[in-house]
Amino acid sequence: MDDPLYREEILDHYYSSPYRGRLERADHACDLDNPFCGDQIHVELAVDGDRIKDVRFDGKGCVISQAATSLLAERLEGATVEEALGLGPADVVKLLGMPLTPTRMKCGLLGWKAIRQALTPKDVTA
Amino acid sequence: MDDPLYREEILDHYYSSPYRGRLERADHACDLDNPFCGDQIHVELAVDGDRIKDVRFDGKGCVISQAATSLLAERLEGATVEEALGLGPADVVKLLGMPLTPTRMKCGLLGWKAIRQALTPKDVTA
Amino acid sequence: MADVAAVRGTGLDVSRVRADFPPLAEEVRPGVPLRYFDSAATALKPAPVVEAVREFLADYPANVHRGLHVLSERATEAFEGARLKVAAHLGVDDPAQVIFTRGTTEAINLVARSWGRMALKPGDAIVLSELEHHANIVPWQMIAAETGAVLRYVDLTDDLEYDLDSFDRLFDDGRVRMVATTGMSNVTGVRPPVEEIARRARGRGARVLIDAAQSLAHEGLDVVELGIDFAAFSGHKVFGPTGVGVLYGKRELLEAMEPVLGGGNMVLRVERDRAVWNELPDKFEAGTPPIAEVIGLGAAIDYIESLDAEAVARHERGLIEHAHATLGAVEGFRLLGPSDTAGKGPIVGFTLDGTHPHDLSHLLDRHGIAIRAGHHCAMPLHTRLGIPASARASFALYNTKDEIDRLAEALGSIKTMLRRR
Amino acid sequence: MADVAAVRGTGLDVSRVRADFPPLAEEVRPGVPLRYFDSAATALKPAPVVEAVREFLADYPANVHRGLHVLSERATEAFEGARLKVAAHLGVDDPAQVIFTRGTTEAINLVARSWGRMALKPGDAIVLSELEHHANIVPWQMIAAETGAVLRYVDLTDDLEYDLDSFDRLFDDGRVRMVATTGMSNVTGVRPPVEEIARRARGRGARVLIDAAQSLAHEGLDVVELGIDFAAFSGHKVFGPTGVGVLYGKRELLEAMEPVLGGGNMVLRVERDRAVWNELPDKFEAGTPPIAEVIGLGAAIDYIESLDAEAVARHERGLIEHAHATLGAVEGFRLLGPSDTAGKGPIVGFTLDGTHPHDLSHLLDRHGIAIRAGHHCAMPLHTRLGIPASARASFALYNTKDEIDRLAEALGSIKTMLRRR
Ligand SMILES: Cc1ncc(COP(=O)(O)O)c(C=O)c1O
Ligand SMILES: Cc1ncc(COP(=O)(O)O)c(C=O)c1O
Repeated sequence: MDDPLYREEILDHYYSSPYRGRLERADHACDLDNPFCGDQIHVELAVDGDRIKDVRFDGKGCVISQAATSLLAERLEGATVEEALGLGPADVVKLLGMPLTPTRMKCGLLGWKAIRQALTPKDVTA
Repeated sequence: MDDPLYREEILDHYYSSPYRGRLERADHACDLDNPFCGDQIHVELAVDGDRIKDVRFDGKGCVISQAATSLLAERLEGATVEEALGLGPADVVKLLGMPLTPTRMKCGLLGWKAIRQALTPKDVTA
Repeated sequence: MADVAAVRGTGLDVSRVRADFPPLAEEVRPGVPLRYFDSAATALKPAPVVEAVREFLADYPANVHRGLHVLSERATEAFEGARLKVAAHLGVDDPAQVIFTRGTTEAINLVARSWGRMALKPGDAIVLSELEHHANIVPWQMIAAETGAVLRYVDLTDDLEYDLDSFDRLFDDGRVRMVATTGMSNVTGVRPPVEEIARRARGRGARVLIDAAQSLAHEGLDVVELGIDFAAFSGHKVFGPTGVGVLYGKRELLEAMEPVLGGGNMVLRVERDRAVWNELPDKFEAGTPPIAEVIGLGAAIDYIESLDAEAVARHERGLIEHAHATLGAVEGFRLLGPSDTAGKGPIVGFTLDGTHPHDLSHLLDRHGIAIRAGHHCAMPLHTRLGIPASARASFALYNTKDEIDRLAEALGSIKTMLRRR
Repeated sequence: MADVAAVRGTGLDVSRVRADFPPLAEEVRPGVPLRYFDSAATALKPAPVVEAVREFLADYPANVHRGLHVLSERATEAFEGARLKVAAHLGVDDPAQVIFTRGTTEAINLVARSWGRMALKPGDAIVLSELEHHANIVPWQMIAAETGAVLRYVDLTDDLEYDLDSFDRLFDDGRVRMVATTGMSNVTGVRPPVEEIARRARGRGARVLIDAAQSLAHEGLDVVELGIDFAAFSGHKVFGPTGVGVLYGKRELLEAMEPVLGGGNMVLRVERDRAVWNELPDKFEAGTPPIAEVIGLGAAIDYIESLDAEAVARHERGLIEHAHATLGAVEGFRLLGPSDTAGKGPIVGFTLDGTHPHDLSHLLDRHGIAIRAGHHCAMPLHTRLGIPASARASFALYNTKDEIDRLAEALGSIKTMLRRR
């Protein structure tokens, strides 16, 4: 009955992500929550020029929402802002290594949305 | 494809009822209509003591509503008011000689309702 | 059936279509096959629609939205998949503009109440016509009474067609905020010129709602191309199940509008004394939606789209022309509305001299022929016609000219039978 | 199934009942049978309900009311027959007091809006509790905002039970006009003392509405004996189809209330600028009703009444007691609400330490086990509990103790699997 979505690697990202925590100085940050399951995510990014130097997150929620955020943080450290904004839901699924059902997608994309929102120039934010 | 409901006798009551018309002096009268099909009925009764002497009706509508009223008029001439008020939907069906579907029942009972209403003491009418 | 072969040539295999609708193969009484001319009241349901509903109820009857088990995921996928189908059918990219309701009636009420409360001020005018079904009259009367707005009716021509000159005059004082019109009269089949109506109304700053309850069973509706603000239709009249309908609305309007029903799913957050509304379309879909019904509607849209629309239109045009010719030849037959078939759909409203529509419908049933009799929820039209009731034979893609011939014959024989002796 | 034989002795043949619900014989994945513990979201549908819906759609899919052909007469008879069945089930003589809606949500909205507009003045109070589903909160918030009425919440005891002392205190100023309460919490299964609530509310001149959405799947509701003013429930939670629900109302109230939706059937007469309402129940049933769905609901009522109600209650009591004992033994399992099963229905709201309800539900699905996770449309209750979400296993007459054992095992293995390494 094991679910490959909940494999060792994902649980590691959930329980002991190296990206969990706060930055000394963040250039961008965003708080998001999903009222339907109570998941909360806080992300912070430090940017140097157009390059993402550091990502940290904090939050409470299900394995999927927290691990996906950690995987994204890992993926984005060292990437450009443009690259980060170019990532889509499919990339998050790829990082998780497993397809998500539509309902679970909402969990999986919470961190992605928060990062996107943090990096989006404020006057463009809807 | 003939329908026994629309037999000769019923059509006679529809086209040339001896009860169609007005009374010189009516003791009770009532106008009713069924907005759904536009059927209209006007009934008049002359009463002597507790006995119904004369019944007349007038109206426009389908064969069933008009013929049923005529049949009722025939049945009630000479009857007591009590007897008239004792008649129920089943008696109307018996007069028509054929069961009616629920929808047609509304046509069949228009005259019956009008007569009932005409004979019901006004302070009791709902 | 004489005309099946002929029609086949046009791209619609009517005998195959008929096989999809079980009642058409039935006898209503021994030896009396069904002739169904009551599709304007509700259309028959093709087998795939029945099966889609059955399958949901029997195999995966789970609630939608946020269920994490297999049954619920399957139900959610089928449910939201149907929304995509409806959106595509209406030419809409954004499925959040498709709101599921119980039917046309609820959809129009939603607009009248929610948009009306937001937009209408005393003296503002709502333009209707006497062609409208009560569903497109009474909700406007109710909101008019509440807001102080007034109703204005477009005149009809002598042929009972929408009079665009009269329409124009209603705008003289600049108070018209809404034009709500049927896409097809359910009594006469008359099709108001919705493109032109929409164009002129928009040009004068009025919103446009199309009641597509009748028209969508016969022709497509591209709400974006028409540039209309709202459209409403019912599942059961487009070969889908009962219990479901659709409201299309422009996003900017739907977003500005307040919800009408409160409850689960339409909220993001509920505190003791306040709630925060959810996004579209959920904001307008309080409570458990009609899940089986929405899925069935999706199957109905699939069914319609599986057919050659042009061929269906040609077939239906053939039916209405044949009906006008054949029924018109029956002694005492009086057609309601235009005799020219160009501006109308496959609906024949009529009276038969000396015969009450109720008797007619009752006696036609003895011939296995199903029509409607009454005011068809269009009393203002009947008031104008000066008759309390009429008879209506309405056709759909599964009817044949042969069946119409049977109707003409039956009318003749009933007329004889009811002749005053 | 170990307990089937035992239960048989009580008058409910559970294995026979199970055979009526097709999904219970299915595997959700090869080798993984379905264990359905999500009946509080929507109940599975027994074969006769599925068949009643299918039969209408396939064989006699006609519109009801005033159709004069065979199909329509048959549809009308089945439709109105279902109304009689519902009325009888609620202990009501007069079927006109049974209004068909889309569901509980629409039914409560109808009362809140129509009765509320008529009866509520600024400062009047509506009494709710934190046990309520959003369907019995948000409509009252909306009408309170419109009328200036206020909401008051009954306190819950530490066990999350309805506190009658707190209830009494809410009446001190004599401003309470309505008490709306659930018959059974959809999160914890807690059953407020509706008889006592109704008695006390009535004695103080307040109206009473019972949200029977959950309770009616488990126990009867005699609205006349209770003397309540309104009751609401949904077809889909009592083994019926989606798309249909019921509002019961006292005749004198329903007659005084204004309709909420305008359209066909709810009017006797429509003129250009005004309409005359129809009688009950039609006044509140605008448009084509959910015909297939009402007929299916009738079949569901027949199904419930075909079973021995006492035996069903005993079986369900056995289930909830077993669930409390078995699940309670799982490490980290925390029950929400009272541990005493006497005052509750067969619903287990819970959390599992260190496990998010969403992960739990997701992983239980791998075991074929269907539960719900989330706030269950009861945010105020979750706010009080200080948790954003919970897990819920809900049982119905077709569940077995054996299935509950599988749930307990699965919870244990998930706890192990998710253990921090
Ligand atoms: C207690 C309670 N009330 C109301 C509702 C709403 O019912 P529906 O969604 O069928 O309108 C539900 C179920 O969701 C419920 O559990
Ligand atoms: C033109 C028109 N509008 C609205 C309606 C109402 O549709 P429904 O009864 O499905 O809500 C109908 C059908 O009855 C109709 O023909």
